[in-house]
Order: sequence, then C-alpha cells, then structure tokens
Amino acid sequence: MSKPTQQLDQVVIRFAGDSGDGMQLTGDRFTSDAAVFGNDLATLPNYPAEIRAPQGTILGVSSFQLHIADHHIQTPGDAPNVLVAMNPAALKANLGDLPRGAMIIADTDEFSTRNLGKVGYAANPLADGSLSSYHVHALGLTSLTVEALADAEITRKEKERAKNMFALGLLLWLYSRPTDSTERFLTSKFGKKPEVLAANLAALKAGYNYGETSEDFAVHYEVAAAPMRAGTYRNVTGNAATAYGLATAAYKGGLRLVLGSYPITPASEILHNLAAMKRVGVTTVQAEDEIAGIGVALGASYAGALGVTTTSGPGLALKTETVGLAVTLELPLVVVDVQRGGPSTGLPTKTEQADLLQAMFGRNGESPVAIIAAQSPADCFSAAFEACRIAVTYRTPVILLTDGYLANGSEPWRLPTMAELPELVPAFTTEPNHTKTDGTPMLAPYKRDPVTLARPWTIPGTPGLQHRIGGIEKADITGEINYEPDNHEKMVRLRQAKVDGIAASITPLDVDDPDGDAEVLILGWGSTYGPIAAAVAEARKEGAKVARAHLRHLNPFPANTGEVLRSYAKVVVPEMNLGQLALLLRAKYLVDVTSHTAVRGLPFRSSELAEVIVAATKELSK
Amino acid sequence: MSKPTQQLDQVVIRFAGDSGDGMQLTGDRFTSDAAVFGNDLATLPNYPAEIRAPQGTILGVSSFQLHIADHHIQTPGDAPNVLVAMNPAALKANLGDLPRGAMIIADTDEFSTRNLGKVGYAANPLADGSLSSYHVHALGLTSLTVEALADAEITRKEKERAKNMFALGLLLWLYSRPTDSTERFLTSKFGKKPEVLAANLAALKAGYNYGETSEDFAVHYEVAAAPMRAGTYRNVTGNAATAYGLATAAYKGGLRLVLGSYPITPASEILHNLAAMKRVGVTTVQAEDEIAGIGVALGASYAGALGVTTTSGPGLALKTETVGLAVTLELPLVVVDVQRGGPSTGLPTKTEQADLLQAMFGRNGESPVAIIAAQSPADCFSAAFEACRIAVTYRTPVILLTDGYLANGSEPWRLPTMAELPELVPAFTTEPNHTKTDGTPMLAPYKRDPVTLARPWTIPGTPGLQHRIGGIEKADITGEINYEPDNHEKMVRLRQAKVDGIAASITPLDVDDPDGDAEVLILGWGSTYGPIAAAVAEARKEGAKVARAHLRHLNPFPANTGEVLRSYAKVVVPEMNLGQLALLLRAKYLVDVTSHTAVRGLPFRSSELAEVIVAATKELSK
Amino acid sequence: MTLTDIGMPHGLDLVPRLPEGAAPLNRKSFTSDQEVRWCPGCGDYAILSAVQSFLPELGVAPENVVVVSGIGCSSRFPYYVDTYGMHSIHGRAPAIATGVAVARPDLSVWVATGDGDALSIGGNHLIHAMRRNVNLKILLFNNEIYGLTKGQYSPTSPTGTVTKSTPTGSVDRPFNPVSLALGSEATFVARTMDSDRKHFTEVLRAAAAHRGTALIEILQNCPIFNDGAYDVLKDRTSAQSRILWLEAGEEVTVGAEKETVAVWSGGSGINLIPRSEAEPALILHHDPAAADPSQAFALSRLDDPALSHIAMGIFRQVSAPAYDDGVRAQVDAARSAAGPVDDAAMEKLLAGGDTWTVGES
Amino acid sequence: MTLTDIGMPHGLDLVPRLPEGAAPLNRKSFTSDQEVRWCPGCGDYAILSAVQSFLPELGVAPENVVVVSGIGCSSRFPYYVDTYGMHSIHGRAPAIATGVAVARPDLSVWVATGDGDALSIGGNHLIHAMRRNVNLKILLFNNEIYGLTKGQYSPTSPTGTVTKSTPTGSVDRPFNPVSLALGSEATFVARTMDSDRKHFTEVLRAAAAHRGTALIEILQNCPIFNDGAYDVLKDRTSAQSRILWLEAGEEVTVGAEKETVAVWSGGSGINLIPRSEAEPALILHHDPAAADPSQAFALSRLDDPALSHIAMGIFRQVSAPAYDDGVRAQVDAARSAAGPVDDAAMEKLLAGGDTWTVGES
Ligand SMILES: Cc1ncc(C[n+]2csc(CCOP(=O)(O)OP(=O)(O)O)c2C)c(N)n1
Ligand SMILES: Cc1ncc(C[n+]2csc(CCOP(=O)(O)OP(=O)(O)O)c2C)c(N)n1
Ligand code: SF4
Ligand code: SF4
Ligand SMILES: [Mg+2]
Ligand SMILES: [Mg+2]
Repeated sequence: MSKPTQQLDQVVIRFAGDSGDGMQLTGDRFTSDAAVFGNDLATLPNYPAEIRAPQGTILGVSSFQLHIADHHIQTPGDAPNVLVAMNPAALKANLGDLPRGAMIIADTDEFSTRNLGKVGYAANPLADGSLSSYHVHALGLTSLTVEALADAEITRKEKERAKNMFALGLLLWLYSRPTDSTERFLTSKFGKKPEVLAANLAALKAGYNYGETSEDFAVHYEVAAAPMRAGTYRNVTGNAATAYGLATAAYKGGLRLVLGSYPITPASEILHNLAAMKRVGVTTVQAEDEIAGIGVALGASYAGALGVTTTSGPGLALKTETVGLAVTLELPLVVVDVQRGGPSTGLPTKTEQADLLQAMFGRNGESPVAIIAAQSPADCFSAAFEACRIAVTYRTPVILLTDGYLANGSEPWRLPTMAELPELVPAFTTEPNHTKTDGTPMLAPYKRDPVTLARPWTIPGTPGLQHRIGGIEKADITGEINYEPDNHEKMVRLRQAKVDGIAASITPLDVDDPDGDAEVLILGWGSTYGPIAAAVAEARKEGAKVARAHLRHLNPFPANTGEVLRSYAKVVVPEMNLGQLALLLRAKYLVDVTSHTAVRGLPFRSSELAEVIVAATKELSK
Repeated sequence: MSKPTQQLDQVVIRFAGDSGDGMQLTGDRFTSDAAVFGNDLATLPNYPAEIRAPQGTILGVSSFQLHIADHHIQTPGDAPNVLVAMNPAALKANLGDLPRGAMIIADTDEFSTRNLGKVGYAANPLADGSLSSYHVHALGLTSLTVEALADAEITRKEKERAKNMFALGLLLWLYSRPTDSTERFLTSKFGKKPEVLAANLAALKAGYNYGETSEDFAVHYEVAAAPMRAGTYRNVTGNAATAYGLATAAYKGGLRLVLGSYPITPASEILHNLAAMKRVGVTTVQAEDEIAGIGVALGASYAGALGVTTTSGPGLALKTETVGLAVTLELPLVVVDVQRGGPSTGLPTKTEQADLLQAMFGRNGESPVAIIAAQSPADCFSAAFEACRIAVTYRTPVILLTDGYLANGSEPWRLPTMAELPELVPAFTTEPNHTKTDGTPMLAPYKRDPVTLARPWTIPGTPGLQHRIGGIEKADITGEINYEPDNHEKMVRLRQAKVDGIAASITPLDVDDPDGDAEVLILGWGSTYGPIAAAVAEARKEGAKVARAHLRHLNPFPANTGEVLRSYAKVVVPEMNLGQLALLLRAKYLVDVTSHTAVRGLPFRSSELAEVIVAATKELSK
Repeated sequence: MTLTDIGMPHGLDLVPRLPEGAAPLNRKSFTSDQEVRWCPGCGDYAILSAVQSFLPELGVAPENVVVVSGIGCSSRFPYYVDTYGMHSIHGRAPAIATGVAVARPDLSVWVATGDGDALSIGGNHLIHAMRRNVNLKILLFNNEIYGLTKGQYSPTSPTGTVTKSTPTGSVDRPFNPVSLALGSEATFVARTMDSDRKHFTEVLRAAAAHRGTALIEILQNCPIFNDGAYDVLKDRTSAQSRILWLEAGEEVTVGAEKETVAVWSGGSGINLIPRSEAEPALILHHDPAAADPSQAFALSRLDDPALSHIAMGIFRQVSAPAYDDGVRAQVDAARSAAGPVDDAAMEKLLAGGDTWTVGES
Repeated sequence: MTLTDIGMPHGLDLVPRLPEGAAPLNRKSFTSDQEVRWCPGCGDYAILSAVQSFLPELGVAPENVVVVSGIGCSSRFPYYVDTYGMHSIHGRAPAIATGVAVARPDLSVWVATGDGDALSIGGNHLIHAMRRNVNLKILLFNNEIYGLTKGQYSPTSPTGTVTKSTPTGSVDRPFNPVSLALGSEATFVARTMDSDRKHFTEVLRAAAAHRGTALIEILQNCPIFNDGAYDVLKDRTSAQSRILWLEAGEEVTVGAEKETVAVWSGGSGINLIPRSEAEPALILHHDPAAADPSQAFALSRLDDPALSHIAMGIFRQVSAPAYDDGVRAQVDAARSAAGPVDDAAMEKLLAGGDTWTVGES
C-alpha cells in the first residue's frame, strides 16, 4: 500500500558528495527520468576545479542541482528544497544555500569523528540540534547499501560504491518516479560487468523500497509534467548541443566538418562529442596545442570543409593570431569559446562571461569578426548553427561564446527536423568571376558579392582557378600583395563593412514588454538569459514594470539595438564580468546603461537579480 | 669663390632610390649632420615591406625624408621641397607627393629605356617636359661617381655603389654643410677596407665639389640652427630611445634588465640595441618565439630582474596568455608593442595605431594592465621609463605602445642626466609582512600596499619567505589557490582597482588652449602628436580657435580626462585606426567625440589634419 | 608521365592523375604570373626553379597541388608556383597544411618553410607533423639565418654567430634538423642543396613517392645576411672531401676515390677512417629503409659546424601509416557501418538515447 | 652535506651552499604546508616524496631552490615543495624557468611537467631549452595521458589508445621522449620510474650534478585514466626480462642473469640476443659520456609500445657550455671591460656617437 502523494509545482534538488561518490551520474539519471516524464527542467553541475581533492574535504565536494517543474522554468533554481549530503563536507559546503525548512538527506555512516574533523565540525551537526530549522533525514546510506548487497559477489568497496544508486532510488520514490529508465541505462552501461550491474540494480531498488517502507518518510511528492510545445524532446547539455549544432550545419551545407581542437575545461566535451560523430562524417583532430587546433581548422576551411575549433578563454588567447589570419583570408571559420573564470588559469570549472571583449578586440590591427552567444544549454544548438551560417555566408571567422554554466548544464531540447532548418550555401566558385584588361577570364579572389561583401570561396582542386592568398594586405579585387596606402585604407574599411553588414541578415532585437509601459529595460546576453527571465518574472509579480531583451548577436548588434536602448528611461545590463557588454553599448550608442555585475564563478541567482530590478524601477519612479 | 647663399627657415628633403642604393644610410648621415649643426629635425624612413623587390621596380623603392628647420618642428613634413630620385621608380613613386616648384635631382644614368619600361614610363619624364612645373636637376650621378673614382682599385660595381655618397656630398653642399662629420663616420665604418673607404670619401668630395663648380647649381642654401633648450643633444630613433629608456629605468632601480624577445619588424632594433648594451649589465635572450620571449621576461621578473619583452602586433597576439598570467601573478613586466599595419601580417614596415584595443582587452577574463604610449621618437625614452616605473611600483604588466613611424623616425634628443631622473624603488620584501593566527610571522604574498594596492615583490633567495604563486585564482592576502565565489569577486575587483589607481600617480591631462576660448578640442595619443601639433598650429594661423591635448596614459586615463572632454563643445580624436581611443572615451565618459581616422600605413599629413580642424571649428560656429 | 613512372606507388594515392593523353605539363604550368622577389643571387631562386621543373613529373594537375608556407623570405615560395597556395603566419604552416591534408585526400600538399619558421617559432608543429606522419612534403630552406627580418641568428646558426642580435656571438648550440627529425619519429628525412639541381630533384622524387611526412632540409645560401655559409660544400674539390653522398645499399664513403669510409665505432658513433684501415665487412652500408633509425641518426651526427663532413641524401625512408589516412579510415569505417548520411541519420544522431514526445495539446 | 659529497662539481656552481655546521636539512625542510591533492594511488605521490627526500642532499637552502611548472596534475608539484615556486601556464614552464636561470645564477632551478605539458603544447620550449642547455632540471611525469583534463590521449600514448577524444583509438604514433631529447641536442637525458625510489634518487643526484639541462623522464602511473600503463615494468619478474638498466661502463644487458645482451647490428640498430650467441667483444658497453649521442639514441629505440624492452637510467650525460653561463659570461666580460656602471657610464651610453651642445641662451 502506497504512502500518500502530495502535488508540487516544482522542486529543486541538490545531490552533493565527494568527487568519487558519483553525484554527477546520479544527477544526470534523475534529470533523464524527469525529462522523459515530461517536466521542464534545468540543471547546474558544480564540480571541483581540476584535480581530485583529498577525500572528505570541502574542496573535494561535487554537486549536481536540478530544478524540475510542471511549468516553464528558466534556471536551475536559487536555493535547493532538498539536499542529499553524502558526507559532512557536502553538508557544510552546501548548507548556506538552503532555505529554512529545506529537506536534508544525509548519510550518517560518513559522519564519523574523523570525517567531521576534516571539515572542522567539532560536533556532529546531525546530532547537535544545529539543523533544527531543516527537515533532516539521517540514514545509514552506506550501510543500508552494503546490507542490501550482502549476497553480491563483489568486494565491500564495490558495494559501498553503489550507495549513489541507493540514494537515487530513494529520491525516485520520493518524487514518484519509476526506476525503469535508470534500470535500462545501468544495463547498457554495465552490460559487460554482470556483478556490478546486479549490485547497482539491487541498490537502486533497495533505495526505492526504503522510501516505500521506512517510517522516516511519511509522504511522497509528485511534480506533474509541464506543458510543452508539441514535438520530440531529449535532455541535452550545452556542450552536446553545440556539437550537434556544428555537425548539423555542416550537413545542411553539404560540407565536411573538421574540428581542430586541444582539450581544455570546460570545452573538452565538444571535442569528445564530435569525436563520436564519425558516422556522419565528422573529422576531429586533437592537435598539439590551441594554435595548431585553429590552424587545422583554417586549413580545412581553405580546402573546402567547415573548419571549427573549440576552446576556453586561455586557449582563445593563443588562437588570436590565427583568427587574425582568417580575417584577412576571409574564409569561413567557427571558433567556440566556452568561457570560464579568468584571468589566466583562473577558475577552470566555473562560469563567467568575461571573454566578450577578448573576442571583440583580441587581435592586432583592425580585425573584425562576428560574435554570437548562446543563451541556454539547448540554445547552443541554434547558436552554433547560426555561427556556421554567418561564417559560410560571409566568409568570416565567427566566435561563438558559451560558458561553463551552459556547457555542463542541461535542459529539455525539442529536436529539430532537418527539414525545418535553413539550408547553408557554400557556393564554391567554379568559374572565373572577372576579366583581365585583355579580356581573358580570371579569378579575382577578392571581388566581393555586392550584397554580403563576401569574397568567393574557391577551393583547391578547382581547375583553372589556382591562386595564392596570405596574411599580408591584399589588393582589392585581385587579392595580390599590396602595400599601397589607399588600398589598405579601403580594405580595412571593407572588412569592417562586411562584418557590420551581417546585421542585415539577423533578426531585430526582440523586446519582452507585455504591457508596453515599462520604463526600465533589462538587457542581457549569453547564459544570463534564464536567470534574467526568471528575475523579470519575479519582479513583475511584485508589480515592477520592466521590459526585457536578450542579445544573441554581439557583433554586429541587431540593427534596432540603439532604438530599443533609447526607448527606455533606464537600461540595466546584468553581466558576469565587470561590464563588457555595457562598455560596447555605451561606446556605440552613447546610452548611459547601468551595469549590474557579479564575478563569482556562478550564475546569477534570479532572486538577487529580481531585487536589483525592483530597485531600479523604484529608483526611476522616485 | 663660393656661390651665393640663400637663407631658408626650413626644408624637407626626400632621398629615394632602389633598396640597394643606400638611401637609408644617406638620409641618416644628412640627419646627423643637420643635428650636429643644431637644426631641429624630424625624419621619416619608408622602406619596402620585408623582401627585396626586383631592382628598379616601384615596390623596391626605399626612401628617407627629413625635415630640418631653424625653429621647433613636429613632423617630417608633408611634402618634400627636394626629391633626390636615384632611378625612374623613385621618381614615379614619389612625384605625387611633391608640390609644384619643388626641386628634383635625378640620376640620368638610370633613366634607360629598360628602367623606364619597368615602371611603365613610355617616355623619359626628364626629357619630355612633363616635369616642367618642377625645378629639375638631371645629372649623371652614376657616371660622375665612376669618373671621380677612375683611379680607385675597386670594381666598377663597387664604384657605382658609391653614388649615394656623391649625392650626399652634393646635398651637403647645397645646404652649406661641412662634410667632415660624414668623413669621420665613413672612416670608422670602412676602416678595415681602405679601398672602399677611399672611394666613398672621394665620391663624397666629388659630389660636394660638383655643387660648387657645376653651372647647374647657382645658389646654395642655409637653414640656421634652431633655438633649443640648453643641454647636450643627439639624434635618436624611437627604437633606440626605447632601448635607452628601458636600460636607464633598470639602472635607476638597481635592477638587472632582462629582455626576452623574438625578432619582428619594426621592433627588432630594440633587441639589437639592447643586445649591444651588455656593458651596463643588460641581458638579452633571443627566444624561440614570442611566447618564450615573454616567458623569459616573466621568469626574470619573478627572479628579481626587470623583465621586458618587445614585439609588434602579431607578436603581442601570441603573448596575451602570458600577459594574463602576469596579471594574476602581479609581477612587474614591460611589454613593448611597436605597432604596424594590420590585421594579420598586414603591412609590416608601415605604421598604424590599431593595437590599442588589443592591448586593453586582448586577454581572457577581466585582466587589466596599464597602457602607455610614446609620442615622438625621443619621447620613447620617457615613455619606456614611465612604463618601467609603473610596472615596478604597481607590480603589474605595462604595455608600451609605440609604432613604426616612431620606431624608425628620429629627432634631436636632449640627453637627460641620471641625476634628473626619478628613482625606481623595487622594495623587495626581506621580512614577513603578516602574522598567522597563532602569532608566528609569515609572508602574505597577496597582502597589498594600502596606497598602491601593489603586492610584495618577494624574490627567490630570500630566506624564510618561500611561497608558491600561479595562474589559478588566489586567495586575498595569502595567495593560496582559492575557488570561492566571494574571493574571486574580490580579487577581480582588487586587480581592477589597482590598475585604476595608477591614475593617482600620473600627471593630469594638460590642455594647450592658449587663449582659453577654444570650443573644439583635438585629442590624440601616440605618434600623432607631431602631426596634430603642427596641424593645430596651422589651423590657429588660419584663425581657428582650437585646443589640443595628448594622452600618454591610455589605461588608466588621467583623472581629469572626463572633465577636460566635457569642457569643450566638440572633441575631435584623430587616430590611425578606425577609432579605438574614441571608443574607449565614449564608453567611459559618454561624450560624443568625433573620430577622424585614416588607416593608410602612413602618419597623418598635418595639412590634411589642419583642414579637418578648421572645418570642425567652422561647423561648430555655424 | 604517370605515377609509376617515377616509382611513386603511394605518395600520391588518392590524388587524381592527369588522364592518359592529356597535354603534358611543363615548368611553365607551375609558374605563376607573380614577379619573383628575392635578392639577386639568393639560393631560393634555384630551389624554386628545381621544384617548378620537378612538379610536372607528378602527373598531377596544378589545381590539385597546394603549397602552404609560413613567414620568411623562403615562405614567399607559394606566390611563385601556379598552384593553390597560402602564405600563412609565422611557424604555423605544418598545422594549417595538416588541416588541408586531413580534409582533402585528393590534394598533393607541400609546405615551404625556413630554418626560423620551421625550427624556431614553428618547432612544435613541425615535430608533431613528423610524429603523426601527415601526408606533407616539407621543404625546409636552411640558410642558418633569419633573412626576412634582416639577419638575426637562427636555431641552425653555429655557436658564435655574430649578428645584430648577437653582437658578441650566439651562445646556444644549433639544432641539427636531420637529428631532430629522426628524434621526432620522421619517416622520411633528407638533406640536399639549393645549387645541386640533380640531387635535389632525386630527393624531391623520392619525397613525392613517400606516403606520410617527408622532410627535406635544403642548404640554402643567403648572399645578403649569411653569404657563403655552405661555400665549402659548393666548391667541387672541397666538397669531395666533405660530403658523404648517401645511397641506399651502398657503402657510406667520402672522397674522390671513396677513400674514406664510415664504420661503426662502439660508443662513439660513426667514425670516418681510411679505407685501408677498415675491415671491409665493417664498412657501413646505407639503409634508409631500416626500421630502426639509429644508423640514420648516427649519420646525421657526422655533421659539424665547420662542415668538415656532412652526409647528404635520404637518411630515412620507411613506410608507416599516415595520420590523415588513419583519420579518414576511421571516419569511412564509421560511415559505411552506419549507412548513408541523410536527414533520418542526422535526426537519429540528434535524438541520442532517451527522448520523449509531447503531442499537440 | 656538500656538493662534492654527491659528486656535483658543476651542477650547483654559483648556488650558495649551506655553511659548514648549519642545521642539516631534511625532507621536512622541503615539505610545504599545502595539502597534497592528487587522486589516491597516483604515482605523483611517490615522485614528490622521492624529490623531497633527495633535495636536502644538495646542501642548498630551500630559498635558493625554484620549481616552475606548467599545467596538469603533475604541474601541481611546486605547491607541495617548500621552495620558491611558480605554477605557470600550460607548456610554458621551460621558457619561464629559462628567464629565472638567466637572471639568477645563484638559484637551483627545477621544472615539473607532464607528457602533455612538455611534449604537446610545450614541445617547442622543451626542445629549445635542451638545445640551449640551460641550467634546468626537468622532471617529466609521463603517464601517457592528460590527467587533469580527465583522460584524453597524449603525445606519448601508444597508437590505438582509446580515450574520450579518440573513441575509436588514436591514430598517431607516440614520441619517445628520450629519442626526442637526444635529437634536440640534450646533454643529459635519463629515464626512471615513479615507484623505484632508489633508482630515481640516483638519477636525481646525477641530474643535479649536471651543468646544463637535465631531462628526466619519469614513468608515472595514473590510476584513474591510464591505470597500469607500466605494470609490466613494476612486476618484479616481468620487469627483469624487459628493463635494461643502463650503467656507465657496464655491459648493456637484460634478464635475471643478464642473459640477454645488446649488440650493434649494422643498419638495424641495437639487437638483443642471447649472451651465448654474442661475440663478447661486440656486447655494447654503456657510455653516457660519449660525445656522440648515437649509441644512446639507439638504446632509446629498444623501447616499444608493448614495453617488451625498455632501457632505464642515464642515456646521456656530457659536458657542454650552458646557455645561461654563456649569456652571463658575455655580460660580465663587457662589464668588466667597460668599468663600473655608474651615472657617468649610463650617460655615456645614452650619448652614443654624435652629440652637440646648446648653451644657455
Ligand atoms: C608572429 C611573428 N613573429 C615574428 C615575425 C617576424 N619574422 C618574419 S620571418 C622571421 C624569420 C625568418 O627566418 P626563416 O624562417 O629562416 O626564413 P628566411 O627569411 O631566412 O628564408 C621572423 C622572425 C612574424 N612575421 N610573425
Ligand atoms: C592554454 C591551455 N590549454 C589547455 C589547457 C587544459 N589542460 C590543462 S592540463 C592539460 C594536459 C595535462 O596533461 P599532462 O601534462 O600530461 O599532465 P597530467 O595531468 O597528466 O599530469 C590540458 C590539456 C590549459 N590549462 N591551458
Ligand atoms: S635576405 Fe637572404 S634569404 Fe632573403 S631573399 Fe635576400 S638573399 Fe634570399
Ligand atoms: S588524474 Fe591521474 S595523474 Fe591526475 S592526480 Fe589523478 S591519478 Fe594522478
Ligand atoms: Mg632562414
Ligand atoms: Mg600526463
């Protein structure tokens, strides 16, 4: 006989444990189950920077937060309603984020004096009453797991390792989810190790049954499916979506995708994902460094493939000279920068938006490139596709900015059909496009399309169109080396005009101003999309009149940007940097935008942002 | 009996010939003689990009322009009064710059049908009357030289090669200069090759005598010495002055200068100059690439030397990741970028100012550095010195921007005495600066000076202060690795505040507004100093009310910059880029500055600028 | 002329060959309309001419040849060859050319580079290209100087070289490009000279026939900044006593009468001794195809800064899988296992594992 | 303990030694207060411990030791050693350390780096440091994987290595770090193992005694991403038939009874054959001090991906001028020729050649 079920409209759960406790996997599985169930969701993995820290320490804590809801949501949530703490370090590191009344499920087996000492707990917080404002479920997760596996033919250590499945089972019960999709997952993962599979399945079931039978849990909950646009969905991380977007764009352009890349956190998974797409013709080269990575990509583009390179901030710094070459060569090239905390090595596993100005200006000379940014994990697909479109159409390097938050976070993604996606047209030159003064036909490699100002993409192997290009200034039309003052001036301005002209092909900035009477505009870019949207919704609930817009194209800006900015009395630009977009807007439009910045390696909390927004509207009405 | 002498207040002479004709040397020698004579002067060498072009072609033309005057001048002049054209290519390439009435001295021997054909002259311009609006002296420079050397025991080719000395001799006569300092120069240069020396001396004398005796030249000229501040002077190029400034700053700081550099046009001469300064303890390392160059410099700074690296735009692009490391390490480091035409390889021997935004933003993350720019060849000394002062005082990388025009141009330099230069105080830590909670003294490597916010410079070898630093975010005070959100936020803002705080130590922006009633301000930076000053003077002569200011510090700006900008109705910012300083000013001060830009690989002509200025004042008074 | 004519069974696999009966190519077919811009007397002219004369032998149309270079005097090379070409940035040509080779099996890809470009700033890309064995033919113009930037010493300049950047002489020891290549797992390594058209052409022929990376070090004279660096090798008599011409299967000897022979001498590498003193059985025979590169390496060590001896020819030429072939094979295998890449295949890819469907509501 | 005690006549020249009678240093003297953060079982622990235990032998105070690293698990090394240290950026440690060495002859400079850090992104700086022979002791932790970025293949991973970035196996052939070093003119090259403290310490001792660059390749186990890569060398019995322990002056052999010996076999490098079949006079004797590195190179080629044989120990140890010594000598010579650097000297420098004087007017 089942326990009673209580309906919730949303819940935020955080799994936290030692790096070795498998929290990312646990979170991923719960996410999948919620996704398949039809919740809207958003996730926020948070793992230690780089190296494995000593077991049981704060530095070693790895966590995974997910937000599931029966309605459309934008963020992984500010404050968890449930914390699963696999050890004292996990409790200590995360307690500060919990609102009063939150549920804590803790593994008492790990709260030994030694482990408590490691994180500076003088007394056991599970026992000393200090958690009285929370709803604590203290249980021996480890020992319960080991007991459940008493008969399994594996070592005690291996049994203990299954405790994350016990925890997952318990949580699945708690939120009224079936275990079968996780069972299928485990079966395919551990198919070759039957004892391990059996143990994991048993632990999962045991956790589920524990919820059902233990008196510690009186009710369980249900979060209904969210209404979503019709279609087939999957859950996707930003890095995976980026990889899919690149591969799909190449497919739609009839181009071979060639990725040249060097591993770097948090971008490596794009390489990993693309390396696993050979069956659709994707080629990946793990290069000796970032410079070689972009070199390979540029060489591939020159040869008629869609050349792509992926990296994070320090890697982009190394690639800049080659991006400059691509600017002069005017070849398609996509550079993905998954931004992380900086400067220098900085905070490799944390998120930040502080590479915008590097993308914009980090090259010698006047060296314009197109820049676009993705706004949510699933949106990385469209952003990557759009980056490829611009690169191919305009023969230009495009820098796509995502960040650590998008890269590892996930959300439901409505799968596009190939038919609904636009075509990409490489339009390789096959014939001479110009005539010499003596009337013979010739290729003029820098004769431009009158609309896009793109030059021809003329690839090796095309008979009769042999030509040479390079990084020295080129003569207008002929592309020959040219050192003349007037030609240089002309070419510098032409390259700029070409990139500026991309604005003609992008959708205008769309403003969300439901009543049309807002005086404050909140303008963001990139991964702050979710937090800003949530914050604006919150602020509106509190009565604030506020409009919202989000920039996908950072260079060039949509043509109506200035107009939008000028139609509000106050423009607030929240950024996870010291005000980089604000600087560009101020310089270009001379509008006194207000920066709201935080550089904490973490996404904005929407509740904090909502306060900022409300304050901004109030200030104005003063 | 001498010919009559006519007084001139100034003259602009351009020597032009094939790359192999020795025009740079000829120009240099005339410059030296003029300098020693006491003229004020400014020079503009202009040589072909990179490789030697085929003899006799336009691409192979090398020229050297110098402006000498009996009063203070700012630029090498817009238009030559005298063109020495060693061949048809030199004539053709330079004729467009000559005002009517200018003197042309051409070597008829080189105006053969073959040579004329190479540059597309159907007829000989010396003979077809097309030069009738100029004052042409056509003479057989080559044959006259060979004749003069009839007895010399060298090959005909070697004799021909002395024709530049014949030309120099003639010009020295024409401007009433003695030949003895050039004779001394030749003696020291060719001391080991007596036949070559004899030939060069003979050619020089022959040229001189030709002027004296030939009927072709009726008068000669004299440009009197210019009044200058008392002191000892020399002529100096920007690259040499930069090298001196760096070496002198190290000396004043009691530091060893260590340069890590990789050759690149137009910065290589700084390496060459410093490599020749071993006698004052300068160490130079020609590294395997730009990244190693800055790595060596940073390692040296870490070890307690003054680490410097020198490069041009493409090299700066490669160094950015390491600059970012230096930002986090907070160590002194000077990066000299001798800007050239870009993007990419661009125009390697031409000048441009298009690396300002790269210097400012070309790194991942929030990564502020100090930026300063030199304004004239001799000023490179002071700018380099100032860069070192900031680097050492604030423990920060400083990017010093010069450019191709400053690098190769020259002007008289009043030699500073060591006593008049400020001291540089490295103030190495020798003692613990902090106490642990238990009271034991310790080094806190990121505990800052309360005024400058500089952290201690604690060098290896100091007993008891061993510590580790790196590129991962550091904890405030202790400098240990730290991934915490609040600490990151604090450190990002501290680093920014430190660099912003440099403004407290720099002189306010000085405005030249003689009558105090100007409504238009011309604001420049870097090497446009001379052309702008000359243009403003010209505009004022035409009655324009105009103020002028020039920024040496580009980051941070002097504290009064905003105030200055706001006190003029119109601010015009001339730049050799697409408006990079203008962008920074607009963003920071929200002032609608007007960009006047040219990207031609050449310095502004002051006459053109003067027109722009006059137009701006008129527009305003409309 | 076809592939097999020049004994080129694999070097140009997958590159389309001119059809039988096509108009024969000649040197002009590979000469661009650009004026050549090197200093008078520069060794680069001879190199250009040798290559332009050789390329027709490939039997490959000019449009199927790509030349990528870095920056330097030597790196101007692509402008003068009427193929597809890219004059890229300093040191990066091997990386860019790797991208071309990976993307396009149907192109013959060449790299033109200098001692500064390849061994100073570009050292890493060069050694990795050789390790990977990418299908690239690399022409390394070694003039032991930075020509383009007007004469600084390079990583191949002998210790003590006086230049503007080393007024009291360079301190560091030079690389031996052949040793470095062999230490980097190169499968084809040769050395030749700008002025020896015949030998150069033979080496080019073998390089073109090679599948994988072929590194050709070309001793090149820079009359402006390092004139005469190789004069002793160009003067016929002095050359005879200095150059060991490597020939597969032949004894390794030097001298007009091959009177000095190479023998292995225990721990101290290869010694050169009078033939009269050598036990005939111990005289080294050159075997570029030896799986183990040790003897080739030892031969590279005969070289010294004074050029008292130097080996020329093909040091190593062994067959090993080429990187780009391997990369392609993996993609091809995956593709042919998975079937055609069509809309359905792409949609299946995007769907991944777990999906759910929401109906019209 | 003093320099001569460990036979270190030049390695630490110019570095101040602890005064006679100073309190002796011990392992703790080189242990920092930072918590060590590697995975349980990582080979890096043993390396750290061996180095910390060895450093006191130098007789150099901790403040005169500098450790520079790049990025990688291995590059966390400096944090744990209580000397001066810099955890720099990926691949650049040799360049930065060169700056330290050039600026400061009184420091003992060490580099800690991984196979990715040193041989992938940092390859160029590494080979140039070795060519120049800078006074650096380079500890190359070779775990044949990128540990820190969670397990991509590295330039030392055997062909076919399956990782996240090479799901169907890597295609490229690995570098042999010892061959690469010898091809780069390295003057000191050794190979040892994380788990063999005794041998490791001997190698450290010799490296410290060496003037110039010493490259030590340390085979290191990464239990998380490449566990057991060297198991066959760690298991005592299997190791005996695989490892050739190189000892100066000794025969090169392998096997419990040294029953397999190394002989030079003409063009095909070194062969390993049963002692019974070897002519005793032809059995190789190891000579790390040989001027010619060819035999050392040949020994490095015995290594194969299957580790059926591998040589361990000091391959090469020859004396050659160190770069930083040479740079300093030039500066010192110029300085002592020119006299003291005072205001007058600086003013003379600035004045250069032609000057003129303008009086008060
Ligand atoms: C990033 C960068 N750094 C430096 C340079 C300057 N540079 C151009 S070519 C060159 C060296 C050329 O030497 P080498 O490769 O030997 O060619 P050579 O001119 O001798 O044929 C240098 C240092 C550059 N163009 N780009
Ligand atoms: C410029 C840059 N590129 C890439 C990275 C990411 N990264 C850090 S360490 C590493 C490889 C580490 O491998 P290795 O040197 O073998 O060290 P290990 O972790 O195996 O000890 C990579 C690719 C980085 N930090 N910086
Ligand atoms: S500088 Fe030397 S290498 Fe360059 S073109 Fe002239 S002669 Fe040739
Ligand atoms: S990942 Fe491997 S190399 Fe890195 S700390 Fe863990 S075990 Fe060691
Ligand atoms: Mg060269
Ligand atoms: Mg490794």
